[in-house]
Formats: sequence, structure tokens, C-alpha cells
Amino acid sequence: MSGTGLLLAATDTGTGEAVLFWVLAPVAVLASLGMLLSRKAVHSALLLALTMLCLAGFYLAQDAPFLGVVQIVVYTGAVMMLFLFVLMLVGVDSSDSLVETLRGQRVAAVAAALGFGALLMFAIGDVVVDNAGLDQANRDGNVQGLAALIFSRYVFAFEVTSALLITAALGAMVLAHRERIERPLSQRELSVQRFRGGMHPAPLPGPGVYARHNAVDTPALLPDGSPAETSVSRVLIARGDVRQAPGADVVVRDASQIEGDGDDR
Amino acid sequence: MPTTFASQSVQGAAATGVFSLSWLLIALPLFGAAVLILGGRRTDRFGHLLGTAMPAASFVIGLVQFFALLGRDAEDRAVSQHLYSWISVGSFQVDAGLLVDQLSMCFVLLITGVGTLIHIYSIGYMAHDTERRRFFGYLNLFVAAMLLLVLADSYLVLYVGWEGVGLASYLLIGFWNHVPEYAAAAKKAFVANRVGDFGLSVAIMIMFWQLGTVSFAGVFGAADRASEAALTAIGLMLLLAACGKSAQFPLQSWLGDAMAGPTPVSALIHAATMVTAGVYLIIRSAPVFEGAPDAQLVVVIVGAITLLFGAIIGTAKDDIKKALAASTMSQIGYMILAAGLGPVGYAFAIFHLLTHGFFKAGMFLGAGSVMHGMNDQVDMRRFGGLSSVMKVTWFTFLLGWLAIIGFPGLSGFWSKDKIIEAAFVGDGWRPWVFGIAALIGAGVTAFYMTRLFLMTFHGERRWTEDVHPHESPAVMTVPLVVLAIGSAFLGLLLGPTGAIQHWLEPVVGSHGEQTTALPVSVLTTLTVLLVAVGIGLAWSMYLRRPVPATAPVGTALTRAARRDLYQDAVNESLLMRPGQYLTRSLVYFDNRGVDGAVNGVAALIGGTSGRFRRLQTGFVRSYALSMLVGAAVLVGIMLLVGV
Amino acid sequence: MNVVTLSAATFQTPSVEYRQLLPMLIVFGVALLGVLVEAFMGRTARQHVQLVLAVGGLVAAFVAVVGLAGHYGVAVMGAVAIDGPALFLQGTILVLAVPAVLAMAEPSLDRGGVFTSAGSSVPGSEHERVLTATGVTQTEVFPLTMFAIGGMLLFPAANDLLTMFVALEVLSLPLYLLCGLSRRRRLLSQEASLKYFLLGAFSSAFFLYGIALLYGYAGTVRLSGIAAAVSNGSGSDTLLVVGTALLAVGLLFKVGAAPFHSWTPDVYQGAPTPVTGFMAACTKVAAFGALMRVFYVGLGGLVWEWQPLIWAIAILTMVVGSVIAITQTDVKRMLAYSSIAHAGFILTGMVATDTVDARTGEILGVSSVLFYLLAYGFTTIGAFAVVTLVRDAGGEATHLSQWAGLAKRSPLVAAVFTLFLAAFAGIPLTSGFTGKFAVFSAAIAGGATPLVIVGVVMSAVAAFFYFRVVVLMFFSAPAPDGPAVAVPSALTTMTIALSAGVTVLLGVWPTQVLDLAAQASQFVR
Amino acid sequence: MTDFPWLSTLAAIPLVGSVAVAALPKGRDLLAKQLALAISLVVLVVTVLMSLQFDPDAKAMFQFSEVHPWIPQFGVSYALGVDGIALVLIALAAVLTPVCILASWHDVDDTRRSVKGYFALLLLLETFMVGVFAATDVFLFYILFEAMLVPMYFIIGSYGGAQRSYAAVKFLLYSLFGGLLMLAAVIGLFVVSDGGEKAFLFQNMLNLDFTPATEKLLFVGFFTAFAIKAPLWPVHTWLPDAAAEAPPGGAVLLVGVLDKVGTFGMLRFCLPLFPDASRWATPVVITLCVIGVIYGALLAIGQTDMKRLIAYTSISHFGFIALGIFAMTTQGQSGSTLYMVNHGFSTAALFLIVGFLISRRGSRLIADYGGVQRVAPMLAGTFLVAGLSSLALPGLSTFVSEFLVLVGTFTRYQAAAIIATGGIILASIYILLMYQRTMTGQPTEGTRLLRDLTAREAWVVAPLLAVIIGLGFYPKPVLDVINPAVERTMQQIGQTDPKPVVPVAEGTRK
Amino acid sequence: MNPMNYVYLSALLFSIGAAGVLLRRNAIVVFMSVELMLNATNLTFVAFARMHGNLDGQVIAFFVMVVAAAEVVVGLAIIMTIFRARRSASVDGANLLKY
Repeated sequence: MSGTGLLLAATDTGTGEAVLFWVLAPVAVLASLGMLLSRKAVHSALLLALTMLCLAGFYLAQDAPFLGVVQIVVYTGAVMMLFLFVLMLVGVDSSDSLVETLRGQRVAAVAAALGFGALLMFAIGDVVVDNAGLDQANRDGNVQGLAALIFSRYVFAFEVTSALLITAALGAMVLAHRERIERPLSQRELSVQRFRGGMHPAPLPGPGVYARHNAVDTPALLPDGSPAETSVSRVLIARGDVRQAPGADVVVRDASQIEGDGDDR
Repeated sequence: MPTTFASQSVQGAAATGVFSLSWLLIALPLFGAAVLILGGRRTDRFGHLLGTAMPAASFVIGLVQFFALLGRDAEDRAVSQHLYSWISVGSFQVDAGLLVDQLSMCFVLLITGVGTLIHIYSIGYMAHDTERRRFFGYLNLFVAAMLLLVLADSYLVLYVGWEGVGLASYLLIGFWNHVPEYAAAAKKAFVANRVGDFGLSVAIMIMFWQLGTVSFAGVFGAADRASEAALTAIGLMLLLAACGKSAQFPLQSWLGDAMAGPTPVSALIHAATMVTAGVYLIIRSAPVFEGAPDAQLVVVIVGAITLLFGAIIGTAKDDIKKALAASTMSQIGYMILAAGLGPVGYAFAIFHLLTHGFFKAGMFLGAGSVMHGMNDQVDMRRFGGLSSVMKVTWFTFLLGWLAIIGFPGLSGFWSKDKIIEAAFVGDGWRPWVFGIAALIGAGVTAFYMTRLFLMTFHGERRWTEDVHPHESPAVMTVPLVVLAIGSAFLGLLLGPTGAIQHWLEPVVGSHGEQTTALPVSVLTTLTVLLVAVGIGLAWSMYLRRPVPATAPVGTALTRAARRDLYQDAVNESLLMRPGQYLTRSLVYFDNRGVDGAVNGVAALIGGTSGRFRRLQTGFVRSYALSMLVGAAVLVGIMLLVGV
Repeated sequence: MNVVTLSAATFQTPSVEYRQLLPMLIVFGVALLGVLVEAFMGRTARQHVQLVLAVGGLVAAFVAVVGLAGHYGVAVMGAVAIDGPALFLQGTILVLAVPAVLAMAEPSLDRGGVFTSAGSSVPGSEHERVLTATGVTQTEVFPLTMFAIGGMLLFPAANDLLTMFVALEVLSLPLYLLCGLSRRRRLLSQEASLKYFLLGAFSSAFFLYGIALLYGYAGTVRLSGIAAAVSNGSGSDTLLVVGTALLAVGLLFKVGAAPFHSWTPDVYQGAPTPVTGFMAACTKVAAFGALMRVFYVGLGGLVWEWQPLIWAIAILTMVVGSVIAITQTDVKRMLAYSSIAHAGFILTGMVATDTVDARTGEILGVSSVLFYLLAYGFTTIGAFAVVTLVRDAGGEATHLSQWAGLAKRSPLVAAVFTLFLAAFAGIPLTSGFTGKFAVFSAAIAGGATPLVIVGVVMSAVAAFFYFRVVVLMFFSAPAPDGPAVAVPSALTTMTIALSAGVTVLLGVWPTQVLDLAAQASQFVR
Repeated sequence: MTDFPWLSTLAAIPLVGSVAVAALPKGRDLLAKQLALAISLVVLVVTVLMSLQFDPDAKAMFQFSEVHPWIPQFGVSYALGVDGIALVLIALAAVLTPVCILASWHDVDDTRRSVKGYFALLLLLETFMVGVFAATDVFLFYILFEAMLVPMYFIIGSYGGAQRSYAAVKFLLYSLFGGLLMLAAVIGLFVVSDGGEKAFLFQNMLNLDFTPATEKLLFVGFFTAFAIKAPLWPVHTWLPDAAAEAPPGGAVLLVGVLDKVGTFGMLRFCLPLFPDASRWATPVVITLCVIGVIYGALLAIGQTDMKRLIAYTSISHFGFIALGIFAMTTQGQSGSTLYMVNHGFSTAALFLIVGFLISRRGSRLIADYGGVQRVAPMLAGTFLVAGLSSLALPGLSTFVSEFLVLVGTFTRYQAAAIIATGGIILASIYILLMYQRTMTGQPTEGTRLLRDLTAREAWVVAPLLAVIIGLGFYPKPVLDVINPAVERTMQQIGQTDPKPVVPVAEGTRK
Repeated sequence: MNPMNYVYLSALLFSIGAAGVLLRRNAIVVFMSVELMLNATNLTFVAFARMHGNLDGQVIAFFVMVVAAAEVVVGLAIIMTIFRARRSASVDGANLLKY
């Protein structure tokens, strides 16, 4: 095999693009590293969104306006929002402890990733490219150019993608849609259920009641002086942001201690 | 060594007339054996009669053939009978064929004649054994095998008889195998014989390799063209075979134990016939040995050692049968010695073999008769003074005794004296060493046989309480008498007349007048003198002094002789113990080593599996790690290979 | 540079060869119909309708495949290659899918069927209990399966890497879902689903990056274009080789080759057993088809570079699969490792790249792999179907100790399972033997004798664990409270009977199929 | 009748019979036994009829040939045919099967396994045994070689002794490992071959062009498989376990016939297909054989279990057989072939009689016996004859073969032959030691009430002993059948017997 | 500026994403890391598309986005079910299947 590529001397891109690159690239890298390192999933998601926005910038800079927009709309706008949405549903309390539990995993993972990255860099470093530019390809407009390809050469892939989307929809239905199999309870039945159940027919106690503080993160005290666990938001408990009620002996530590059935929401 | 060895024509004339019945010689006793062994209890009633009739019939055929041979010219007395093609593969062609010649005829007559007598004797001796029929079956089997041995016309057919007699010997020694020692003795005999058979096997293989044939005719015809090394190798291997079968040093140890068999067996197999097969083999193979002087020397050495060895053991044995067995060993030593001397000794070896067959069989049967009267006791220290109660036995034994010690005029005198003479033939150191050994042997023989005779039949009665000795029935004594007659006169008949030499000359060759190292007359005198000394010594020790009921401690030599000169101890420490150790360690090795290696591989794979299995931790991130590492390695490999 | 410029003015309506695409179109169409059925039909009838639809669709698609025999060529603007291997593999996938779907539809072993009554219900919850009691089932699995099959049909036929990537995803996504829908042991099932999904997505990323690098190398993702670039030697070698390696990662992940196999045991064990059978058989067929197409058609000029790679992977895969299987205690897990080992054996056949049989013109490597895939597929589906029959109160009794003395309880089931195990082990007169013979002889002809020797040794190791099961079934005393062998409905019975029949037939009389594989061994380039 | 498919018929009868027996309703055990016996006797009769048509001196290499294409892509045909070597081995199988069936009449009654299953397996095994000897297509041979494992595996594993499953797995894995190496070699052979639809036909596989390295590799593949099957030292350790744990009938067919496939394979396939490699390997093989002869014998002496003892004697005997084959002389190879037959009978007799003994006392340990001769003379007597045949007593059939092997070896490899001859001494020790310990002495507590042979058992043993003695004195009928085949093999491997060192004058050879 | 810088950047991001998969325990974050890898790939496609002067790369990137979107839906659904059953989205928690 020949050792050199056919593409000859690299054509420089414009200065503006260079500036853009050198500004956005560190941001993208730092953001992705931040995604990797941040303790909270939400932060990770937001940092990933930032990275994606940077990429959108790159796309725009490389004569791919359509992709750049789609990147923002689909990825940053839709996909990442979906992530955040799911995080809200399931993962608000999922702040990773950054203590590694698998022996050797961290070292090995970092080493493997570095090694792999180094190999990739080495491989790419060998490449000498001619920057042909897309001026000709984009001559009728970027979108038109893409469309011409999508609807001719890649039309079958495009059509098949529909199967993918249907699958996705079907899958989401199967896994997330909860079919109601019993008759909905009437108002009366609900009332009966509520009182028969013996638990809190009335609203739950508010926070801070009878306590020295009435902040939302301070549990109410019951007449006997013990803290009312139900008086603070579960979210706060999960985040570990609950203050200790003065004089209280019990500290609520874990969401699971109070939660019963959480899968309805 | 000057020889006028005639290239013998063992490729005899085709069998006609009575000789076409040669196969019957073997077939008759074989038939008897088959009927008696397969027939089971149904044949109990007539088994012993059938068993006796068969060898008798063979004897008759043999006699007829003998006289037919006498009617022919000396050169035409070899008759071959081709039965069928036995093994035929490529150039390896072995026919089942029989050869009746002067040499085999001697044996045929000895085997069937003495054999028949012993069968008759056994009718009485085994009368009270419920398994008598089986006994006769085995005896017939033996006779058949022995006849096959001596009638075979090739080494391989001989080999069949050779092992056949070994089998019969095994069966008969172990006839009372419910006694564990007897069963062990039988096995010992067979195994020792097998060591010898190993030699015979190898000898036959060398023959085929070197000469391309295993028939007597082929081998002897080609022997003069074969290299001396090959012939020496064949000779030594044949000697090994002879040592095994004839209880010669160093394979002698089984014979004493073989006395576990019923006494007629000892008489027939372990005295008269089977044990002399080695002598037959060596003499039959004369053309081979003639070309291999080194092998001959070894034969002589073995003979000399054994004759002294047996004699020395014989002096210390108190068990009458074991003493006789030692004597047999010694006497066969004489024969082997003679056979090793070449043509000068061949005829006399056979001569001694024949006379020995008579007198030793007679003495064994006599001993059996004594045991019969003494409740199967064998300890001579418990005998004594039996001459008065067992007259016939005593008298026949007397003749046997005189014959074996070489009392002038009796059979043994003629045959043994000739061997001693022959041993003195030659130049250099040999006549002196071997001749003197033979002489000393004669003296010692006289001592121990006299000792045996006197301890048994004379002196005070040292019987235990419960025995009431009596003479045996006629069916037992008549054979004794016949054998005694043979012991007395056979020598006279064959020896001085030179009949045996002339008879055998076409087979074993002739020798001219040989000069002995000492004059013959001196030798004869010396022999007689030594014999007299031996008798006198024994007389003074065992007749004039009382014989203690338990053996005195004795000198170191006596003790050694009593223990068979430590032959068993030597075998045990040299062969058995190391063998057992080897076997045990191999069993261990097979389990742990060979099988262990295989199982070890399995365990290794299993262990590896178990360890690798743990890599499947169940953590997605570990899996992802392995994939990333794998991908990196893949990329690495591709970069290495591709760029 | 083959810069393609298509202006709006010059845009031409793409030619769509519907006939060539018919099998895929039928399958996708049936999948869509299935979705509509889900939407509009009553719960009670759905199961039956879906089954009929699915099987009918598969049969129709198969007929379409048969009808295409000999009509080779590329279709839809070169995106799909319809050639011998593609058609053979499509046919294989379709005939394998029929018994697989039948087993999935088994109604009588477990009340309500194989799949959960509702994927959304929480395991162990009241909701799940109530739903289970009604005996409903998640009939969406049928359209999902059909989508997966559609993806599988496209995967080995894809003629450019983009189409291949899309096909990969089309076949993968439904499988991720199907894995999580077991009726029993749902936690395990969901865990399998999660693991499969995360690792699958991870591997897709590698696959995609590989495509990117190859695109960077060749400027096109069409296999013929890449092949042309390789033979021209244009572009950067490092991009090419690294791209090849990364592409291989994605494909080897799907075939379950070491070191990308680690998902296999967990997913095979956790997934509903009929789905496991389906995956083990059909996915493997599709993935090997794609692997062969990429490596033979696109990267055929790079054979000296990637052959050592396949050697190494094949050896590692055979060793890992066979050795680790020895100490497995769960029958499904054991079969999973066995499938890894078999991936290694098949890779052995792939090594014989361009050994063309002088007599028939068949490419030995390709035809042997084609045959092996068919043979192995049926055996696998059958074996997993048998696993569904051995049950105790907790559902399938998959722990090996529970299989002790099974022959006592049901000699027939034990005998059939023994047949499948014998085929896995490559005992003569079973399809496994013919397959092994085919790949090994191709490999030797291709000069890979050491590889065959490793394969042979590993077959011996593998035989150990197969026959350990036989020993258990036949020679061990049954546990007093051991599992029973359930009597299945006609569906599973048909699955097992068909699999067993093919296993024997391909062992005893493989001539026709071998001929077919030989004829189908040439790729359109 | 020359076109009659004798061999297919022969293989099909027990196959059909096996299915029929297996299909009998539960509980009809006696009927199953009778049916199995009848079928095996029919096979025997057909075998005899076929043998009568066999022409030892025919020009064609194989007789009763049937060739039909089977898997043309792999060059595989369904090809059957026999030469003398194969014929006698088929006959051996045909004789031993009914004997074993009769001998096993009550052997499996008290196991908790299906009785009819056992007899069906025996018949199935017979099919494979006939097939494997008759196969003249290398591939077909390989397939049957492997397929044979299966019924035997179940016979051992289902109907064996306490350690049966260990023994069965060990047997299977050993054989399978060897078989797989052979598979690799078979594949290699196919690749090397000229191809074509009948590439695997034995005749077409002869005289292939190999590079030396290829030929050696292929030889090693085949030889290893055969060595394991035979078994030769040091890959023998499966045999004692398998033979000891198998029911007596199974053990007989295992050691008596199945293992012969190994030595048969060496003679039929290893040597003619790879003559140069065979010559190259001969020193090693001869060494292994000699070690095996002595090693097996010594191990036999050290055994405490009768069946294991017999198994080890077989290892010793297989050493002899392989020795004769690799001596590459007519005597050696004819002797080995004859030895295969004889060993089959003599080991069968030993195993069956020991089996009878064990069925009475319930122990395989030598130490548990003693004095049997007093209470069961027939049993002891037949045992002795069988034992003597095992130690190759002249006059019994094994002697002829053992001597031929030795003499055939001697003309080329003197040292090896002499050491191997030492085996005859050890043979006498192991057989007589066992006889002494079990049969002689006073009856022990456990053996006092032992029954002698029943009529059925006597009928089992009688034909075996008759053959043993008959072939000992008159082996010609068998040798005449074997010799032409062996001579052809010698031609195929381009060997001639060494000439005697001293040329023999014409006319005095006899 | 050398347009290859984009490719370097994408390799870097790809590696960071891969490391994320290996290092993070929250299934959602793991999945986000995978998305990062896909994005990195897209960047490569776009960069190469410009270098080669054809739009195929951009088309592929577009398809990747579509596929990724579908994958996200399925993936998040699966993660949801896991979370509901186990009350945890930790990938380490799901290791009943092992050895």
C-alpha cells in the first residue's frame, strides 16, 4: 500500500473559521470533559448540550448549514430535552458518587481511552488532505444538494429509517405506556378508598410547622416533638438537602424510606 | 574339535505303512484328554481305564514303528509325515508335520512306555481322589504334548508341544490347587518355563530372520552357511529354553516346588520325560551348536554348574521328593553337560536320559509308594526301617538307588560313566574342569542317594503315632518292578554293546575314538572309588548314628543347601521384589502420571475456565472496557500489519 | 475523485427495483400491518392475527426470495446488492424466522404466553399481578420481530455502509426491546435489555466511526467505491486500516466474537428464551452476511491486512467460547458461550477468502459459511425451544443441576436435545458436522491449517461441556423435586420438529443445500 | 448374487432390528431379548452366506462393492466393500454380537434402565461395526468411526458400574479428541486430493501427491485417532475405566471389536494412504508399541480389579497388533490381522466369564474371590482356557497371531521384537496370578455357594473356546482370506519382506 | 487552519465519550456519552465531506441524527423500565446476570 495519500497540500481554511474553531473547540472539549466528570446527571446533560451547540457551530462553518440547524433542532432541542425530561422523571436524585466501585476500572478505562485516542490521533496524523471544499456540491444550495442525495442514492436507507422510527415509537409504547385494564374509579369510590386506607385523609403537613424554621427544607415537628417526614418534599430528601429539625432525633436520609409506590408518575 | 558330523537328513522319507499312523501317537492320548476333560463326571467310571489305554496304544504303535525302523537301513530310518499346512504367510511357511527318526523314537518309547507304567501306577495311587478322572485327563494331555514335542519336524511345532507340556505340568503340579502353596508352585513352574520359552521364541525368530525357515530340515540344511554369531545367538537362546524346561541353572528353582504335584506326576514329568526335553532340544539342534562352539561351551558350563548345584541341594533335603527332585536336576545337568560336549557326548546324553528315565521314575514311584503307606508324609526323618514292611518297594528302590549311583553293571553305571569319560575328552583346561566336576558330582550323588535310601528304608523306625505302613497294591508295585528291571538292565543292553551310539549315529553324528585326558580305566576306577566314599560317608552318618527327628542346624553349607542354595532368595531379591516394586510404581504412575496428565489437562482447562468465567463480572462497564481495549488492540494490530 | 454532483436540474427520479426489494418490502409491510393490528384490533384476537400475519409474511417473503434466484444485481441506485450470498442469507433468515416466530407465539407453556403481559408494569407490582391474571400478552412483539427481520434481510444485502448502518439499527432496536419483555424473571430480562442496548449503542458508535474513517479514506461509503479506492491505493492507509478495524468492531460485536462477546451470555440468559433462539440464529446469519460483504466486497483488496485480524479473532473466540462454557451452570448461558465458540468456527471459514474451487467456481469460504449459518441456525433455534420445555414452578428451569435425570422424565425431549448438542459438538450425521467439515476444509484450502487445528482442539473441549449435559440428562439420578417437562402446543412442537429434522437432514443428505450454497457463493461487486 | 448388496443388507438388518427392539412396548423385556438374539443370529447367517461367496484370490481390491454418490460436493460416496482383512473383522463382529446378547441376558435386569434399550443399542452398535469395517470411502469410514461412539457411550453410561458416567465421558472425550484430529486430517486429505465426486473413495485416495510435511501432518492426525482408539500407550487410560465400568457384553464389543477399528484403521488407511510418513514414523510407533506391550502387562500384574486387569492385558495385546502392522512385513501384518480376530475371541471369553463370576458375587475385586475351582470347575476351567489364550499358549489361536507378529517384526526390528517377546513372560504372570488368586485355594466365604456355569452361559462360552482352539490348530481358512489382502497392502506401501540373511537352498524351505 | 483539526477534535470527543461509557454509573449519563461519540462521528463526516467535496458525509451525518433520535427513544424507555423496577438508574446495580 502506498504510504501517502493522494490528496496533496492542505488548503488552509479561512481565518474566521480558524478563530471559530479555536474558540469553540476548547469549549466543546471542556464541556464534554465536564459531562464526563460532573457529579450530577443534569449538569452532564447540560454540558453535553453545550458541546452539541459547539458542533453545530462547526457544521455551520463547514458549509453544512442544514446540518448545523438540524443539530440544534434535533439534537440540542429534541434529543437533549428528552434526556433532561427523563432525568427529571427518574434521575433527579441520581447524583453519581464519583467513588469507583469496580476495582481497577477507572485506571483501566482512562488508560484504554487515552490509548485508543492516541491510536486514532496517530492514524489521523498520517493523513494529508486536500480541502476540496463544497462550493461546487453546494452550488444549488446545501439543502438541495442533500435532498438530491437522500432521495436518489440513499433513498432506500431513508425509507428504511421509517421502520426505525416506528420501532422507536412502538418500543416507547410498549415500555412506557400503561394500559388501563380496570374500570376507572368513580369519585365516590376514590373517597371511600381514601378514608378506608387510614392514611392521611387530610393534606400532608406543611414544612416547618411547630419548628423553629418554616423553610421548605425543615421538617415539621409532630406534637410529640419528632420530625414529620412527610412534611418535606421528596426531592429535597433525595438531594440530601433536608435540614435537621431542631430537637429532632431522626434524620431522613433516604428517599426510599418514605416512598411507597413511585412508578405512577 | 574333530568331528565327523554327518549332515543329517532329517528331511525323512515320506511316511508310508505304519508310519502313516504317526499322528495317532499323538492323537490317541489327545483324544483321551479331550474325552476326560470335556466329558466331566460322566466319564468318572471308566476315565482311568481310558486314560491308561491311550498311552498304551501309543506305546504299541511306537513299538511297531520301532521294529519297522529296525528293519530299514540305518540311513533310511527318518520318516516324515506331513499333516497339513499350519501357518503360511509369505515366506513364513510352517507345516504341521511329524518326524519319526531314531532320536524321536527313543523318546516315543520312553514317553509311552514309562508313561503307560505310570498311568497304571496312578490307577492305584489316585484311587481315593474324587478327581482321578481329571488327573488322567491331564496326564494324557501331557503325553500327547510330549509326543508332539519330540515328533515335531519344525521348531515351531516343537514349540507347541514344548508349551503344551508346560501347561500339563502346570495343571498337574496344581492338581491339588486348593492348597495355596501348590497353586503357587504350579504358577512358578509355568512362569519359569515361560522364561525358557522366551528363549525358544527368540531362537525361532532368529532362525527365520537368518535362514528364512524354522523347519529342522531347513535350519540344519542352512546352518553351515550361517554366520557363527547367528548360530551362537540361536544356540544360546535354545539353551535358555532348555534351562527353563530342564530346570538348569539359573532357571532351576521351580523344580523343587513342582513336587507339589501328585507323585506319579513327579515321576513322569519332573523326572523321566518333560524335564529332559531340554536335552532333546539341544541334541536335536546339534547342527546349530556344532557351528557355535561358544554356545556349546556355555551349555557345558551350565550343565556342570547344575549337576553340582543339584547334588549339593540333594544332600540336605529331608523331603524325599525334593531330594529326588534335586537329584533329577543334577542328573539332567549331566545330560546337558554331555550334550554340550558335541558328538562325543550326544549319544551318551540320550543314553543317560533313557536310563535315568527308568531309574528315577522308579524311585519316584517308590517314594510315592512309601508316601502311600505313610499317610502322604514326605519327611524322611519320619521314615526309617521301611524295608521290612514294604518289601517290593524296598527292592525296586534298591535297584534304582544302585543304578543312579553308578553301581557297576547297573544302568547308571554305563551311562554316567560314559559322560564322565566324555567330559574328560579334549585339550587344555576344559577336560579338567568339567571332568572333575562330573567326577565330584558322581561322588556326591552316591552320598545323597545313599542317605536317602538309608533314611527311608533302614535304621530305626521314626514313624509318627498314626501311621501304619503297608505295601502298596499290585497295580502300583507291578510298574515298580518293571521300572526296576529297566533300571537294572537297560544300561547293560544298550551301553556295552554300543547299540545306542549306532542307533543314534545317523541323527547326531559319530565320533571317532577320542582320547581322554586320563585313561579310561583310571577314570572308571576313580568314579567307583568316589562313589564308594560317598556311600561310606552316608552310611556312617545316617545308619550308624541315629537320625534326629528334627534336622540339626548344620553347617553353613548344609543350611544353604537346605534352602536350595538361596536360589529363591536370589530370585526374590533380584526379580520378584524389584518386579513388584516396578509394578506398584507403574500402577501409581499410570494413575497419577499418565492418567494424571490427561486429567491434569482437563483440570487445567477447567481451572482456566473457572478463572476466565469470573471476568464476566456482570457489570456493563467492564464489558464496555473489554470492548474498548479490544477495539484499541484491533486498531493496533491493523496499524502494525497494514502500514 | 469521484465527486458526484447532482443538481436539482439534473436530479432524476431514482430507480426502485421493487421486485428485488420484494422480500424486504413484504416483511416491512407485514410489520406495519402488525402495528395497525395493534392499534385497531381487539386484544383477544390480536395474538392469532399477528401470528398468521407474521408467518404468512415470512412465507411470502421466502417465496419472493426463491423467485429472485438468479436475478442478481444491485438495486435502488446501488444501495442494495441482490446476489447469491444475499439471497441465500435472506432465505436462511426467513426460514429460520418461521420456527423462531412459532416458538415466540407458544401460548400453552406459560399462561399468557412467552412475553410479559405489559412491558411497562413494574416487576412484582400489583399491576403486574392483575395483568398476569388476565392472561394478556404484549402482542407488539410480532411487529417488532418483523422489523428486526426486515433489518436482518437488509443487513447482508446492504451495498453501502450507510444502508448497512441503518439496517444494523433497524435490526438492533427491536431486539433490544424484545429482550426486555420476558414474562418470568423480568428483572433479568430487563437487565439483559439494558446491557444489550448500552453495549449495542456503544458498538454502533465504533461501527459508525469506522464508516467515517473509511469515508474519509475513500470519499464514498459505497462498497464498490471503497474497493476501487483500495485498489487504486489512493488516500491514507492509516485511515483505511483503522476504519476497517473499527468497522470490524461493530460487526464482530453483532456476531458475538471475542473480545466483543461479553454481552452474549448475559443477554442470552436474560432474554425470553424464544427471543434468544431468534437472536442467536438470525442475528448471527445477518451479521456474518454483512461481515462477509464488507470484507470481501469492500475490503477484498485489503485481505492481507485483515486476514491476520480474523485469524486472531477466530482463535480467541473459539478458545474463549469453548473454555468458559465448561464451567457454566446455566443451560442458556452455556448455549450462549457455545454460540460464541461457533462464531469462532464460522470465522475460521471466512479466512478462506479467495479459495475458489476449480471445479465449481464456488468460493469455498463463502459457501461454507453460508451452509454453516443455516445448519447452526436451525440447531440453535431447536435447542432453545427445548429449553423452554423444561419447567418448574418458577418458569423455565435453566440451572443445569435441574436437568439431571431428564431422560427419565422425558426420553424424547432428552433425545432431541442430545441431537442438538451432538450437532453443536459436530458429531457426524448431524448438520453440525457437515458445517464444520465445510468451514474447516475451506480454511485448510485457504492455508489456515493451524487455525483448523485450534478449531479441532476447541471442538474437543466444547464436546466436553455438551456431553456433560448429556451425562446429566441420561446418567444422573433425577432430583426428587426436579422440573417437569411441559407438553407444548403444536407451535413449539413444530419448531422443535422442524429444527431436529433439518439438523438430521443436513447431516445425512446435505447435497442440495451444499449445492445451493456453492451456487450462491459469489458476491456482486 | 454378485450384485446383491450384501454389505448394506448386513448393516441394515441390525439397524432395523434395533429400531424394532426399541419400539417394543414397555415390559416386554423377554421378547426384546429374544428378538435381539434372533436378529443378531440372522446377521451371523448372512455373514456366513456372504463369506462363502468371497473369493480370496479375486483381482479386485474390494468385493461386494457398492458405490453410490452421497455428498458429491465433499467427494463423499456411500461406498462399501470388503477385502480379506475387513471380512474377517466383520465376521468377528457378527459372531460376537449374538454371543454378547446371550451373555447379557440378565445383566441389565436389575439396573433401573430400560432393558430393551440395552439390546437395541447393541444391535445399533453392530450396524456401525459392520459399516466401519466395510466402508471404502475414507469419509464414510470417519463418520461411522465417530458414530460408533454414541451407542457405546450410552451402553457404558447407562448400563455400567458405579463410576459409569466418569468412564463414559472419559471414553467419549478421548475418542472424540482423536476423532477430531482425524477430522482435521480427513479435511486435509480432501483438500490435497484430486477432488471430484468420488474424491474420498479409498482407491482414489491412494498415491496422492503430498509434500512430505503435509503427509506427516495428515498421518499424525489419522494415527493419533487410531492410537487412541486402539489404544496404544500412552493414550490408553480411558480403556481400563471404560472396560471396567461397561457391562460385560458392552466391554466385549468395546475391547473385542470397537478398538480393532483403531488397528484396522492403521492397516487400512494410515499405511496405504501415507506410506512415506508411515515409514518416517515407524521408529516412534514401534517404540510406543513395545512400551505398550510391556507396560500393559506390568500394569495388568498390578491390578486388583479383574476387569481392569483384562483391559490392561488388552493394552499389551494392542501393542503387539500395532507392532505387527508397523513392522511392514507380511508376517507382521497378517499376524496382526489374525491377532485382531483372535484377541476379539479370547478377550470376549475372558470378559464374559469374568462377567459371569461378577454377576454371582457382585464384586470385581480379585481379593473377594478364591477357591472357585472347587465349587465351579466349569467356570474355572473355561476361565483358564480363555486366560491361556490370552497368554498365547501354542495350540490356541492367539499364539499363531502373536508369533507371526513377533517373527514378522523380528526380521526388521530385532531389539523391538525381543523386548516384546518379553511380554509373553509377563503374560503368564498376569493370567496365572489372577487364576491363582481367584480360582485356587480354599473357597472363601463369598464363593462357597457359587453356582457353576448355567446352560445359557455354557452356550455363550462354548463357541468362543471352540474358535480359540480351532483356529489355534488350523488358522489356514482365516489366513488364506487375510493374506492376499495383506500382500496388496504391502504393495500399496511399496514394501517387500526382508530376505533371509542366509539364502535358503531351493526345495528345503519347508 | 488545517481542516484535519476537526477530525482531531472529533477523535478527542469520541475518546472522551468512550471514557464516559466506561466511567459513569448512571445509565442515562452512559447513554449521553454514547451520544457524544455519535456526535463526534458526525463531526468527522462533515469534515471529511468538505475535504472530499461531496455531500455524502453530510447526508450520513443527517441519517445518524435520525437514527440517534430513534435510539434515544428506545434507550430511554429501557432505562425507564429499569429504573422503575429497581429504583435506580445505576448500571452497576444491574448485575444479576454474570459469570
